[in-house]
Amino acid sequence: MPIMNMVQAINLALKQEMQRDDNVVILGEDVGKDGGVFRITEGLYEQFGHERIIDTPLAESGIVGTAIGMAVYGLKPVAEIQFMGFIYPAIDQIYSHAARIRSRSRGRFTCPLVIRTPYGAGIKAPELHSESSEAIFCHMTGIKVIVPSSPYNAKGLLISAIRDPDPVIFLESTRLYRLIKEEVPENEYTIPIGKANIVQDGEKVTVIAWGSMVYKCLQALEGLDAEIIDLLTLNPFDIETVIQSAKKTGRVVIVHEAPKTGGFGAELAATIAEDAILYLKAPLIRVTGYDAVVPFPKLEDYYIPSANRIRNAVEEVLKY
Amino acid sequence: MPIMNMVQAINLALKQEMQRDDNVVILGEDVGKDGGVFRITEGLYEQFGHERIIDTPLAESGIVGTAIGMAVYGLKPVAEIQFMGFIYPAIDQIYSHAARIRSRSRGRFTCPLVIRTPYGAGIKAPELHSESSEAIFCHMTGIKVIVPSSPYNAKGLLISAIRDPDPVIFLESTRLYRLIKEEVPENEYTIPIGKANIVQDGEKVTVIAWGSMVYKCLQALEGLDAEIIDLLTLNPFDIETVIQSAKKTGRVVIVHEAPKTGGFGAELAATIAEDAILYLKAPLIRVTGYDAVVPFPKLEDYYIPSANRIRNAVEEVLKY
Amino acid sequence: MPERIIESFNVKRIDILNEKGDADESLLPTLSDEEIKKLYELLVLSRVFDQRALNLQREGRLGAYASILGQEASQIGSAYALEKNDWVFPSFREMGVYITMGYPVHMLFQYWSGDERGMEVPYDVNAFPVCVPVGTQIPHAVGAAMAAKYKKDKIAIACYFGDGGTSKGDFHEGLNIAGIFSLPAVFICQNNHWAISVPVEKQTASRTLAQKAFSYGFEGIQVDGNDVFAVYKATKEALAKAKRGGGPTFIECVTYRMGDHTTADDSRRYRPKEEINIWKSKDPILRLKLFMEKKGLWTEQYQKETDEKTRLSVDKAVKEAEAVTHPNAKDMFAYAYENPTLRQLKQLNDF
Amino acid sequence: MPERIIESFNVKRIDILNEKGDADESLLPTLSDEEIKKLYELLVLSRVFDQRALNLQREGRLGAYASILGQEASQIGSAYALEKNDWVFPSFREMGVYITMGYPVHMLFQYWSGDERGMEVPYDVNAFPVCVPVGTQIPHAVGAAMAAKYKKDKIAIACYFGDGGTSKGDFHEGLNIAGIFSLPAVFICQNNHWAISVPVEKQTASRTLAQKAFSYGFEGIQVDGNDVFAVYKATKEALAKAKRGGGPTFIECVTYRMGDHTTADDSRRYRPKEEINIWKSKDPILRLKLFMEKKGLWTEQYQKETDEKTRLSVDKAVKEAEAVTHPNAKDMFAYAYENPTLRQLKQLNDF
Ligand SMILES: Cc1ncc(C[n+]2csc(CCOP(=O)(O)OP(=O)(O)O)c2C)c(N)n1
Ligand SMILES: Cc1ncc(C[n+]2csc(CCOP(=O)(O)OP(=O)(O)O)c2C)c(N)n1
Ligand SMILES: [Mg+2]
Ligand SMILES: [Mg+2]
Repeated sequence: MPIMNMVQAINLALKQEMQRDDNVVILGEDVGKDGGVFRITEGLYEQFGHERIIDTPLAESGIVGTAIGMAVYGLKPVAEIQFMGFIYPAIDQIYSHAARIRSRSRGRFTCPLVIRTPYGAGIKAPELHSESSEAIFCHMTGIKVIVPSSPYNAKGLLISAIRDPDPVIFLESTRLYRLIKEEVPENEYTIPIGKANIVQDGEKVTVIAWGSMVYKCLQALEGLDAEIIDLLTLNPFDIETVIQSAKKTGRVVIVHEAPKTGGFGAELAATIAEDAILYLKAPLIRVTGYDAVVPFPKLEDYYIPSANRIRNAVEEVLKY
Repeated sequence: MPIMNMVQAINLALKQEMQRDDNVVILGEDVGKDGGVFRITEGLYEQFGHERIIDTPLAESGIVGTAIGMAVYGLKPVAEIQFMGFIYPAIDQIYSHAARIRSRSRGRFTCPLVIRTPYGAGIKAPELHSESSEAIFCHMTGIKVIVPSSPYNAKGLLISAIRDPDPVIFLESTRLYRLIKEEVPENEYTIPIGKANIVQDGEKVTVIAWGSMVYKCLQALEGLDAEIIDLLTLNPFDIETVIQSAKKTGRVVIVHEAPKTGGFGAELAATIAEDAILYLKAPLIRVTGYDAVVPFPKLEDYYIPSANRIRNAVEEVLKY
Repeated sequence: MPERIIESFNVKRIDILNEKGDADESLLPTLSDEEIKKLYELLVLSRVFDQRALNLQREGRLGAYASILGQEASQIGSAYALEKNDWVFPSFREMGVYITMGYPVHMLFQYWSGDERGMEVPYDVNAFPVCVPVGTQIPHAVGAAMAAKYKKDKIAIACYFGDGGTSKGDFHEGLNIAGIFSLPAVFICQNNHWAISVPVEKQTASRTLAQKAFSYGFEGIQVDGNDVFAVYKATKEALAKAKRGGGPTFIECVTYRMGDHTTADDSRRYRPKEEINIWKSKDPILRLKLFMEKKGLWTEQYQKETDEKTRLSVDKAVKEAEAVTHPNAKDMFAYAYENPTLRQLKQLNDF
Repeated sequence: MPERIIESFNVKRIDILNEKGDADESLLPTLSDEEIKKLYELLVLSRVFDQRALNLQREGRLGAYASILGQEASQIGSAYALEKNDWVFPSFREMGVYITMGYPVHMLFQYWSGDERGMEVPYDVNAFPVCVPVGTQIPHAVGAAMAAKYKKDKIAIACYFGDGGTSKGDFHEGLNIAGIFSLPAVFICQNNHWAISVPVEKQTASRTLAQKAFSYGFEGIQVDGNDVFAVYKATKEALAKAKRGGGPTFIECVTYRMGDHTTADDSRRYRPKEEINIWKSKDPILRLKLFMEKKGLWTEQYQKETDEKTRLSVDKAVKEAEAVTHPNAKDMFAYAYENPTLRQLKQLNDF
């Protein structure tokens, strides 16, 4: 099996879905000749041409709104928002329309749309290039939110997202793009949306993370008897796997990069506190980015949850 | 003391702040001659003129972006977004700028801005006129979020919000606007931002709510030994009052109108599960709007948490 | 190399049928007597529907309703120019457009009664549901046009919005994209002079709305929006141009909102009665009647028959709308996703 | 009442100084020899700053940097026309504007090194910090102009953005508001032909960007953006008009991005080398030098002194920038709110 990084795996998934289905088109800023600022769409313009790899003007609400129109007309658009910090102007289209067209029309119209965007700090980028605001989209009924953590699951989940009949936000960790290489099957395959992945078995404590934090956790907890859950899909998230593990270990630490207050970790903690509280032996601890604006490059490493902070939190709950 | 409903109390707060400080201006759609679609600004155009009561074109991002420019230049703008369902196009300006200008400029520039908007279902309004998406704004460091629950606290909190040096989102329950009347002091007064209010003392269970849900709770739990906390400020919320009460009663029910997943109730539950778990005797239950798009008027009453659902949840936790 | 002019633009205006019912024969679109009658009957039907909706709302049988009184020619004239396969993306005030497209009238009443089922658009009507957030439907129309072009469907997309809608960022982003890709789209702006209480002069400083199209590299023209022939002609030509690959067109229909913004509004608070009286004399139906009378197409008898026929069909629609069972509350989970989530199923059980 | 023209527009273009260094005396703005020299020295300083920033980035001493090479005349020419009390709302590529306004050069290096402290704008510089989200600074400029007008401050606001910025909804909403309230704002668009890899022809179908102003009821003009005199003159007049209560003006400066979009970009992937060569000959500094030489204002000696002076000041700025202590991580809590929240204080402790 070929070895790929996440950029190559995502590129391959896009290519194969476009070969498989003429209705799949890509639109966004600089996705054409340039191949995208992270080179995710490299080579696709040459292969599929300007009618299917569409360089748009600089207009995020327009990109998503146009993609919605394409989707209801019968295409399967994959829109790229250049950085997650620039998805905010498109939230109106996502929230008011992509998420509601099915219910508004009682299923007469659907919106099979994928919005890909790079997220997260740690690549020394300018302001607003380090956002991790997944929580906002997890509060939107009608939207699905996926955060892959490896080349393998990125490919399988993206193919699932493109084939999904509902709108999906697909968040790609800029830090992971070229960090990890692993074996990725040449042929197309899907990974079910809504299923978490236990990346390390353990009995004493449950650690829940997604995207790049999964790796931080693996580094931090090597050798510890900790069960690490890679959520993969945040909305709808895999309640069963989370609750089962929480009941088994009785101790839970949740890790994410976004600021603590109102982050998606809160939903996980709340769900556990509602469905598994009688099994809990220790406080539900969240290790997260701070309640602060993501700092500029010189300070970003102090902001992102460190292996140290994760390990300390786990040791803390193990005291109970 | 005069008896007022919330519309009159808010109108009075705006009037008094404008009399007190020439830098206070109001802008938004139909806030002028029309007095706003809920008549909140009634009479202000006649009293203060078009330079201070500014009818804007139909452009929410422009309204908030313009208000930000006014605020950094030294005014104290109060922007009205006609319904919360139309604040989404302004999220980019709120999130990318209002929340960050202070940190971006290391305090050189500040953004003393208030954004008022009516929220919530229950008035048989069209689609997107029933939103309750406060949670989204509580995840934004740099923004404050206030939800008054009565004419009295609406006036005091709005005056505090206008005088606050940081951006505040002020959510007004459409259902409460004319529902409750109470004594409201003629003179100006402030109520501290960030402090919750215990509206019913109790020992056996803590119920946390805000805005119109506070009244639902009071109705539902009359006579029960339940402590009802009216949060008033969601961001930053009153952690001490919440934790103290949770520790005291050991049982917590959280009530909000927004969909359950990713709602602000999750943050409250998570905080309690982190800081007071050893005191909890029962699951942390959230009584919320369903994970669904707020339905059209014919079904909205089935969507909004009912006194019944609240009471059942409380009785449920009391079983432990 | 001094100062020089490098670009020039002209905004064209078309008027065909005046208030006295006289038409400029040189511009008159080719319409058979039957078609002219059909137009007239659609105008009447839309007005009767509108009147009935207002009455039902007053009786508490409908929720807040947005009247189209005065705008019938802009809506029927443009929608009548559509071909069966064309698609329409309306705002929330296009009842005349829906009716012209054959949208079941009882479903329109159902929608305004606050029942989602009214917007389950029938498969034989190529229209999108009502769009409440102003201007946000424009990028959808642009995307559909892009998709139609990609699929080589020989159709055009019509997108409706008001004067207020032209102030929204989505108007700008959408029209700009339509211009860049020369898409088969027709943007129909009903300038009814008001956005709730904001007059068009405070909505924008540009003297016409049509000229905004020049920002996007395609033509904008203005028509008398109370002149059903001018609206029809301009739309017909724009749709044909779109299908020829000629790209988008912006049509400003200058009309007037005769009623309150919605039944929740009281326009006496902000606009002078005189303005309304001026526009009364410009009524779109009256002038077509006068035209038809001169042509011998209108008689008292014909009017009586038309009124009768219309009343019956609207009565029937109201009955149908009010005969439907109350929607099932559990349906709120049925259309969020193709398959409900685990949590939704749990919530469904607690129901 | 046939078809008729109801509005007409002309887009004006101003060129003064050509590539050979010859100026149209009839249009030449009144500038003393000293001022012309000052302009020249600012152009040189900006270019040297830019070159140094690129070098430092290559050496890993700065983060990603956005070069202004080729756009110096658009930036210095416009900023030099400002009066001390005017305010500026830049995008992220306005280093020449900041330098002309007297922004401490070492703080600019500091900013690009990824240190927030570089954007703690000194109180004697009326400029807003760098704005990263394209076009979103435009409503801020409009709001500041509205506030200035309200406070009767006799100033104008200058707002900078690029060709790509004109596609954003905030551009539309902001300029529309500026037009409605006839605000003292000058919108300076540097059309450098590219938005990363998207050429201006794919950014919009309108042949000029200047014409977009007509949508908002005020004038848009185009100038040769590599002609420091044309840019200066157009800006000066627009600022004066704004202060006279004449309302906003849109100025399209036609220039070219000679370098990559930023140091993270590789423009060879998407644009032909020839294009760059064509623009080399249009260099804004070269033509001013030729003009000054003919006027006897430029000599080899003067150039040597200018280069030397500039090199020294930039060296000094780099030293200062690199001499600052590493920022304190705890500062991330210091500027979120006036007073940190309870939770922030707790997080501060765990630090
Ligand atoms: C984005 C948004 N903001 C505000 C509203 C509230 N609102 C509904 S209609 C309307 C005025 C619309 O004016 P116009 O576009 O001219 O259409 P008209 O009502 O005249 O048909 C407003 C402000 C809305 N529906 N959407
Ligand atoms: C809203 C937004 N979308 C995308 C980006 C990423 N980005 C940074 S600069 C740029 C191109 C800007 O082009 P233009 O406005 O012409 O300015 P220029 O770079 O040419 O100076 C893009 C797409 C951004 N910063 N903001
Ligand atoms: Mg209107
Ligand atoms: Mg550019």
